[in-house]
Amino acid sequence: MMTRRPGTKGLIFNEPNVWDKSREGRCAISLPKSDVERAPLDPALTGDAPDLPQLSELDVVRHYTRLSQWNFGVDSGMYPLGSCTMKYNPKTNEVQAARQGFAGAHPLAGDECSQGALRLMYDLEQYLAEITGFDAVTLQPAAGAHGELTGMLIIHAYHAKQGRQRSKIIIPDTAHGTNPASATLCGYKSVNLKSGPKGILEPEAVAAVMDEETAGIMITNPNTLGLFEENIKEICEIVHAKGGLVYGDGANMNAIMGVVKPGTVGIDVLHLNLHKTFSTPHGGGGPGSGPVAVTRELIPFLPIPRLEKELDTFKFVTDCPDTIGRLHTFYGHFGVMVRAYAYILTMGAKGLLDASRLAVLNANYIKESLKNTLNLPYDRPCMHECVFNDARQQAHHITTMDMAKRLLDYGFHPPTVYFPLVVEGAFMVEPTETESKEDIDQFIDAVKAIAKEAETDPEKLTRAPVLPKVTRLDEVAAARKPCLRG
Amino acid sequence: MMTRRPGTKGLIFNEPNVWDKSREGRCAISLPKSDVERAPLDPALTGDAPDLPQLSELDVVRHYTRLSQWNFGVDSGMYPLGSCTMKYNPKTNEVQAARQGFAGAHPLAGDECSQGALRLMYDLEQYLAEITGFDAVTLQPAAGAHGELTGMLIIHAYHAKQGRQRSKIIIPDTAHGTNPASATLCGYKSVNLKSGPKGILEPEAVAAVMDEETAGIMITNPNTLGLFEENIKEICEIVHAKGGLVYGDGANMNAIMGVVKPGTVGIDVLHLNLHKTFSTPHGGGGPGSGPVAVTRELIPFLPIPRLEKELDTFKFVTDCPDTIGRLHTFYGHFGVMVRAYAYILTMGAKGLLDASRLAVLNANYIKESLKNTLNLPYDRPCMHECVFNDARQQAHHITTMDMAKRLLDYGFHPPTVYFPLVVEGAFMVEPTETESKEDIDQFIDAVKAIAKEAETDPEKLTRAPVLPKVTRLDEVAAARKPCLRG
Amino acid sequence: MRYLPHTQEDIQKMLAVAGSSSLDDLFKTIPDAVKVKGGLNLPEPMSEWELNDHMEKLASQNIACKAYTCLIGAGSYDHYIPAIIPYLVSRSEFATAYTPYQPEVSQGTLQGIYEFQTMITDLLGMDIATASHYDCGTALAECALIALRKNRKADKIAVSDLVHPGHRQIIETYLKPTGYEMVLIPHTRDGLTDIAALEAMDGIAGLAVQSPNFFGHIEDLAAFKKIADDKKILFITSFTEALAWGVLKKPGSFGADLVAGEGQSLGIPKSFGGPGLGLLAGTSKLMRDLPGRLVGRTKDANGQDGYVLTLSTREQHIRREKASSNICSNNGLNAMTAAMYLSTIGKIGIREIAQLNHDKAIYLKSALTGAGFEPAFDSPFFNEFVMKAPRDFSLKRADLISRHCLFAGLDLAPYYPELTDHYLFCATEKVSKEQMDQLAKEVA
Amino acid sequence: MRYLPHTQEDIQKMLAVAGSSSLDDLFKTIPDAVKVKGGLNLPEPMSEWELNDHMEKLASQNIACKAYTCLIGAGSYDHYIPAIIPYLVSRSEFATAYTPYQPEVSQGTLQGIYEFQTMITDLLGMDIATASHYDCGTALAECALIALRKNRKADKIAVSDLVHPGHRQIIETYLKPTGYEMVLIPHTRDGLTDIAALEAMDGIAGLAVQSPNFFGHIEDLAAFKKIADDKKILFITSFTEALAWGVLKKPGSFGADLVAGEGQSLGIPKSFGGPGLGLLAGTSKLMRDLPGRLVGRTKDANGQDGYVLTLSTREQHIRREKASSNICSNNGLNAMTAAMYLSTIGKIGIREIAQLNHDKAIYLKSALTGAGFEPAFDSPFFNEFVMKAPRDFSLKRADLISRHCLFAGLDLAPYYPELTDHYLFCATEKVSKEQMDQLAKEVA
Ligand SMILES: Cc1ncc(COP(=O)(O)O)c(C=O)c1O
Ligand SMILES: Cc1ncc(COP(=O)(O)O)c(C=O)c1O
Repeated sequence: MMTRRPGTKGLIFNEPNVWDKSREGRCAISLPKSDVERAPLDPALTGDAPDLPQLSELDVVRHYTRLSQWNFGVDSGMYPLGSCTMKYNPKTNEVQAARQGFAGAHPLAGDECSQGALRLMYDLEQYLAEITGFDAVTLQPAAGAHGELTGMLIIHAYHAKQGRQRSKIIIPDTAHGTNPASATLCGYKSVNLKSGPKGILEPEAVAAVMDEETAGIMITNPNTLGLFEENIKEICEIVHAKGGLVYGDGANMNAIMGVVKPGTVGIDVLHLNLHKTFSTPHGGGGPGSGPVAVTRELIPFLPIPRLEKELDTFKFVTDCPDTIGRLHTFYGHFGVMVRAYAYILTMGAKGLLDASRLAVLNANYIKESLKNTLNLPYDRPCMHECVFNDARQQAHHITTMDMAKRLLDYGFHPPTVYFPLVVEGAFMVEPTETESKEDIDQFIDAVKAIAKEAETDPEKLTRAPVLPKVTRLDEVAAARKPCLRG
Repeated sequence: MMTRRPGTKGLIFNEPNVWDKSREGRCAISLPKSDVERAPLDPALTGDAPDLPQLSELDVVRHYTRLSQWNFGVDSGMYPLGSCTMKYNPKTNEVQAARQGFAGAHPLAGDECSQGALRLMYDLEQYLAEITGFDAVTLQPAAGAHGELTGMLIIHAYHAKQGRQRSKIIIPDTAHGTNPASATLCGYKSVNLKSGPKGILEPEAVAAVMDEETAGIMITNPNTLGLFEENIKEICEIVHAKGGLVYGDGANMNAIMGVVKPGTVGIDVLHLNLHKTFSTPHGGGGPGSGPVAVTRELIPFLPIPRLEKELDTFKFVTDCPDTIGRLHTFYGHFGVMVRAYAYILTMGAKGLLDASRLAVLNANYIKESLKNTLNLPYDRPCMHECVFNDARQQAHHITTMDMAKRLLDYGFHPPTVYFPLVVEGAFMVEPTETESKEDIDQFIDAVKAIAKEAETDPEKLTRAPVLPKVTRLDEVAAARKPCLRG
Repeated sequence: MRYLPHTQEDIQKMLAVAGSSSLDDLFKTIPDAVKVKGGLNLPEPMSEWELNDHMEKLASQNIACKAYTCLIGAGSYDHYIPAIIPYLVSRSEFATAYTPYQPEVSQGTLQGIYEFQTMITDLLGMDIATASHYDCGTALAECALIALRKNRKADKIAVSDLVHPGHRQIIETYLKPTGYEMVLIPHTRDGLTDIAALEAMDGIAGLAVQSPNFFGHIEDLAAFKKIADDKKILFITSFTEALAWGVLKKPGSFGADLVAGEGQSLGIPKSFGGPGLGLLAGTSKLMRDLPGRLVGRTKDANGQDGYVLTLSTREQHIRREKASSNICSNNGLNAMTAAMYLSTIGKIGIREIAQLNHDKAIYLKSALTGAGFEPAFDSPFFNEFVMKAPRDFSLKRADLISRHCLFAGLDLAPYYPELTDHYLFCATEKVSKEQMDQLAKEVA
Repeated sequence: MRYLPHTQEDIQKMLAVAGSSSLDDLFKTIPDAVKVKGGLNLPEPMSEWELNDHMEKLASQNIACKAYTCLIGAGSYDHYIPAIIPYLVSRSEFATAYTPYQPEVSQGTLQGIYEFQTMITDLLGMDIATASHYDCGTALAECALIALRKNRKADKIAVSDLVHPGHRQIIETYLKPTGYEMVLIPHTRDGLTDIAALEAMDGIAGLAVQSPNFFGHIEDLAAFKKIADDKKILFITSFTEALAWGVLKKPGSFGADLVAGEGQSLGIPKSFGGPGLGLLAGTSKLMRDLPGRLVGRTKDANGQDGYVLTLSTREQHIRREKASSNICSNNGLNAMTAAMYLSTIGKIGIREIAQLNHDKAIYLKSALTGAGFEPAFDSPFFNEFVMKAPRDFSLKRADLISRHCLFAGLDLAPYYPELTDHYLFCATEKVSKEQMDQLAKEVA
């Protein structure tokens, strides 16, 4: 029973664009009667009302209910999207974030009237500092990339403070695209660094490029091959010796909570993705939250406002002469912080450690179970994810994309594909700890079955997916003649 | 665009029985640590823990998320189930019922500590009395059939009080099955009454069976053919003249809010279905609520506790010597009452009247649009629903059931089928007022297309449905060898 | 009106097709004499936000609007509800569906209820459970009717007077027009149903005992089974606290023929007493006598597993006046809720929660004893028990409510007039030692 | 741990396959020197109910835990949110999905965002809107960067000092490492951006004006457009109150090249300032310069309509260091929320709500004037305006908060030191005449 593939066909619904359902005169809201006089604006200032759709309440509800049914979420099934840590998003976190005292709080109500929010943020900073082994944390960045920018700005400000700005930054070939892009925003030129044959960075290679024009290095650890950068300490020393700083992309922190504290191994700045490691929902594209942790030396550069505790009272502080400034209109994504805070309190130290251990167990189990089926470019113990590719399927003219699309028919969200770039045709599987052995076994069976189909019935793959509402979409046409609005 | 049929295929998921996912040692709940000592019960009293499934929280969430996707609700699409009034269930009503002050209220907290709940119930009784034109209402019955039982018990108690019990009750052939079943529970023998050629009751027919052994008549008005019982006044007079009482099944009240007050036309007792007319969700089989309204003479018989107002305070009263007694452990389905109350306050008098008018408009529009496609046994202006049958399709060996199943493939919930019994192969369409003209037009197009298929491609119907997760189920086998548990 | 989609243009077009000149004209078949003159007299319609304010004001007139300590059970229990439950059950595919008359598009409801039936049979040790009833009281009344119908020679049903008073009243109401009679079995000084008294009874078609009973005590169901067998009558048990079966011996293990129960404890909010969840289980032998919906497993035309409503020849829509009951809509969504709750707590959780309830109740009893209360009885109980209170307690109790939002016990005098100054207490997993200590301190 | 499904048996079986002897052994590639010694120092794990209590206690330390009257805007607005919005957006198919990298199973998100883009272009009168940004401030900073990149000869961007202070700080932060400079355009005595001062500025790549500006005033965008054209620079406008466009002339109608906006007003809770919704719209000409995700319409292999993320060659995952921005995750679910909100209020509702905001603000201004406040400026405004308060107001204001949970205006002195005793007030559709009258009475 459990080994039956989850994917099957069902009845769902076509639904036109929301404006196609619009009819003049409908309105899905009932407004309170006004208790004050109408005060018309000067007609010179006013324009026509925007041409928004006009629907009844049921129309709106049905429209979005139907749309939702075309989507795949973690609650629908296994979502082993590498580098994305698609773990279960606890419902209780949603309840916490929706409390009137949080969701209804105005950001400018004043510290005194916001002590609950400030305490939560302060404590969350402490917890994240403890988990990462850093001295201080800012919660302001709105996502991972925003955290990277924050971190790079700190590094930039640090060098400026040292009296000499630098021009380059070392970016390993396994790095996520946001890393070089964030560095560019700070005016740094990216120096591409190849990983070694073991899939990790070699100290010598770092030493070869690190110089006094180089502001530092951006390291993701575990890296995007799912491998732990074993030489991290040495690398940090090399970079530090030349006056550089080490930026840590902590998007993969889910592998090492309670196992490694990046702040204690030489990393200077690290961002976290609360929407990965700390279970907040990804929302089909955010909002996330990308806190940044720093060592003591870098605290002066943190963005304002900073949070301080005095006796048992909390307050925002802005007079920080060396701060990089402000990165968000208010304090960042507070609603996301509430969820991550609730998660940490629910898990505790042991729970977080277990989460990392089981995330790594799940990934290694998949790696070992599938390495005879798919090519495994780096056959080494992995952390929370493992990266295969389509080398063996090429003989049958089957690509990673074909396998990914066929997985949809089997009822699984595909892994991340074609990333990291160092593995051609990468098929990057991150199961996360919240998947059970049974679901993982089903996934393994599915991949094996698909690999067999690749040999015996490749059309099943090249024609996939057949079950979802639409099949493969013409992305080339979409980009060539963009139609970005209805 | 809008005329494209809504039904299409999509990716959904197989899901085994919940116990098939169980593994020894899992638990989807975290319990607080006990702050008191363990106090073991006498082992003679204890047994093994029930063999409930053992799952993680994500397992539970995924299980029920997947199950939900196999279901069709009003939010999924048009649900023209005759006699069921599947109108939109406003989300705001759910918010109201979930308020801690309501959802958390203990029924035995005492009147003083429950004034909000009592006031709401009291006012709801008043509103329902106003809408139906009766003198008093009890909210205690838990569903329509429970309301019928309540009403019949009141009639029974009335006759008992008159000093002479009666033995029979007149039940029109159009009556819902719960009517005779409720009468039976009170010991009354059902006397079946044929409706006339116009689909409504004829006074002469009533007069012919009404006698002094007969406790009364149960009338549904509009009846289940969707026709208004035009002779209602006369019939009531006939029944009253013989000392009988008239029971009104108000399940179809959605047709006549603000148009007819049943309490003013001679009906003595009436039940309402809050889960039909008053927009509370049906929940895939309840919980509903079936308030009963009565004339002044019948107030003494209402169930206890009764609600009374004294100045601005509300209290439950139980010393009602003639009461039929209690029908629910506490006060009925309070949570459902909250939703209906919220609905009435949202609609107001004009809104309820408009709802009835538009429900009737929608039904007549469908009736006229489809009467050349399907046979319409009673071609008369209808109320909130209209009843076709498969007489024209029989030539092609196509039944109402076939058409119903094929409608699923088109993305519509089918109408009620094979009820009322007076129409062979009945196909009973109740669109409700919350369906838009566009959705109704799509439905009409679908029925027409299906009728054409019946002629040209009958297999499309006999093999239907093809889109849902399962196709026609073997109900005969299910009943012959019942498997009622896993 | 945001629920009504019709534009003026729609209305005109549709009237034209319908052959009516106006909306009023649609009602032309209704004689004028029957029509309402003037509009309905109802409050002005409220916007959603006016409604919110209004409802919150009403809700705040219930003490429950605040975090309160509930040491009352008596058929409605204050248990934790995991956050996943309201989320899942509010998914509109479940909430806005009708009774699954079209099984092909109702497999979610149907498999869910099938699993519910299965879990309830596990919980109670019975062969069959129905898809739900309104509440325990109405389910119990249906059980009484089954017993009476099965045993045509007898016209009485013996019911323990420690069955929930509300339930007994419901039975009475249901029996009144039938000519059947409910006879009460008195209770002993131990707060248990009097077996000897029952033995002496004649002409009864069945007997109904609640365990844990209204005083919270665990009845000796084996003894009642024996009497039922001796008398060749149906043995009916009932209960109001479903979590008791996490630790107690199941009613089925004692040979109950029918079990009626309240399932509100299984993830359903108290909601001022309803909607709760009527549970009804029976032996296979009684399958065709059971009232209400049953879901069964079957195959579809392609051989796939699926579920349908089954055995409907018992039911009103097929059998009409000959149906085994008039029930139609039941409490389906709450049955689904209970299934979700049982899947969530699982085998480990239910045992632990049940034990926790008992632990807390034992602690509360001893704390109250320490504060000058007298245990009224000495029988084993689950999470409810009766205490004789000191004279001044009723004032203190009112004070505890107004000052601490703490509801300390239910006054039993209205239900058992001889029990003046006696209170029925309940402790669940939600009450803390601190709260119980505070209570003891305040009332000492 | 309820989120972790692994039984001991599972772990053993899986370790065996993984070839590890223990869970610790899985981490053998990590040098010991790098490993944590001892566990993490975090609070003991809480059950769901301990968490509930704890969180409610925290939430209750925010004044917002009660129904409070919010007469502050300044970038975060107190608007009604219809109940359908949180229900729909919390459907897990939306909430628990990732960025739609696999379009075949993400059509819900994709069509929803495509509709969002369309509605935002309608709202603003622009050609293109992106799939969202973090907030208005970061979107505006990105606009400034676009202008600077497009106009290589200039290295300054002129920004009105009536752009939200937080946004100006963000621009500064973003520009600091780039060598570009932000120059402030001062404001006039009318509380409007000083056009003359701007005209005199040289070497600027673009100009950014907020309208309604931070004081709530409606700027003369046509005049700024003219200057931008004269100087051949990009014209950027921003706004914090999206509902203003229900009644005001759209920025696109004035020829804005780029518009950055805050969409929090569109159905998104204030949430202590975030997550809100950054809106970013541009002309077609700037299509390939826009940062962030864009959804486009296309066909699938069977010719069916569908949607995909498109033009990704602008983006970091393709272009890496040459990307137009580093943005990856954005505020997608809030964009979906805004789309739901806009579909709900519709063309009629947005006009009515916008007008209602203005009506209330006019009333509030006159009520405050009656109570001894002085209007600080005389320019037309939407729902915010500045008043000079009587001397004793700051004490009264604190008192209003503690006694009535009423937040009367934002003290402007921290933002504009010359404006001591000046307060920025905001009135939305949520504030009642009664509340405003009460305020006026209390402060008179
Ligand atoms: C390794 C890595 N770094 C950075 C990011 C960027 O995070 P965000 O999408 O929150 O900006 C991601 C997200 O995909 C990532 O996988
Ligand atoms: C006409 C009529 N009467 C009574 C009922 C019974 O109502 P309930 O299902 O709430 O018991 C129904 C419900 O289907 C009905 O349609």
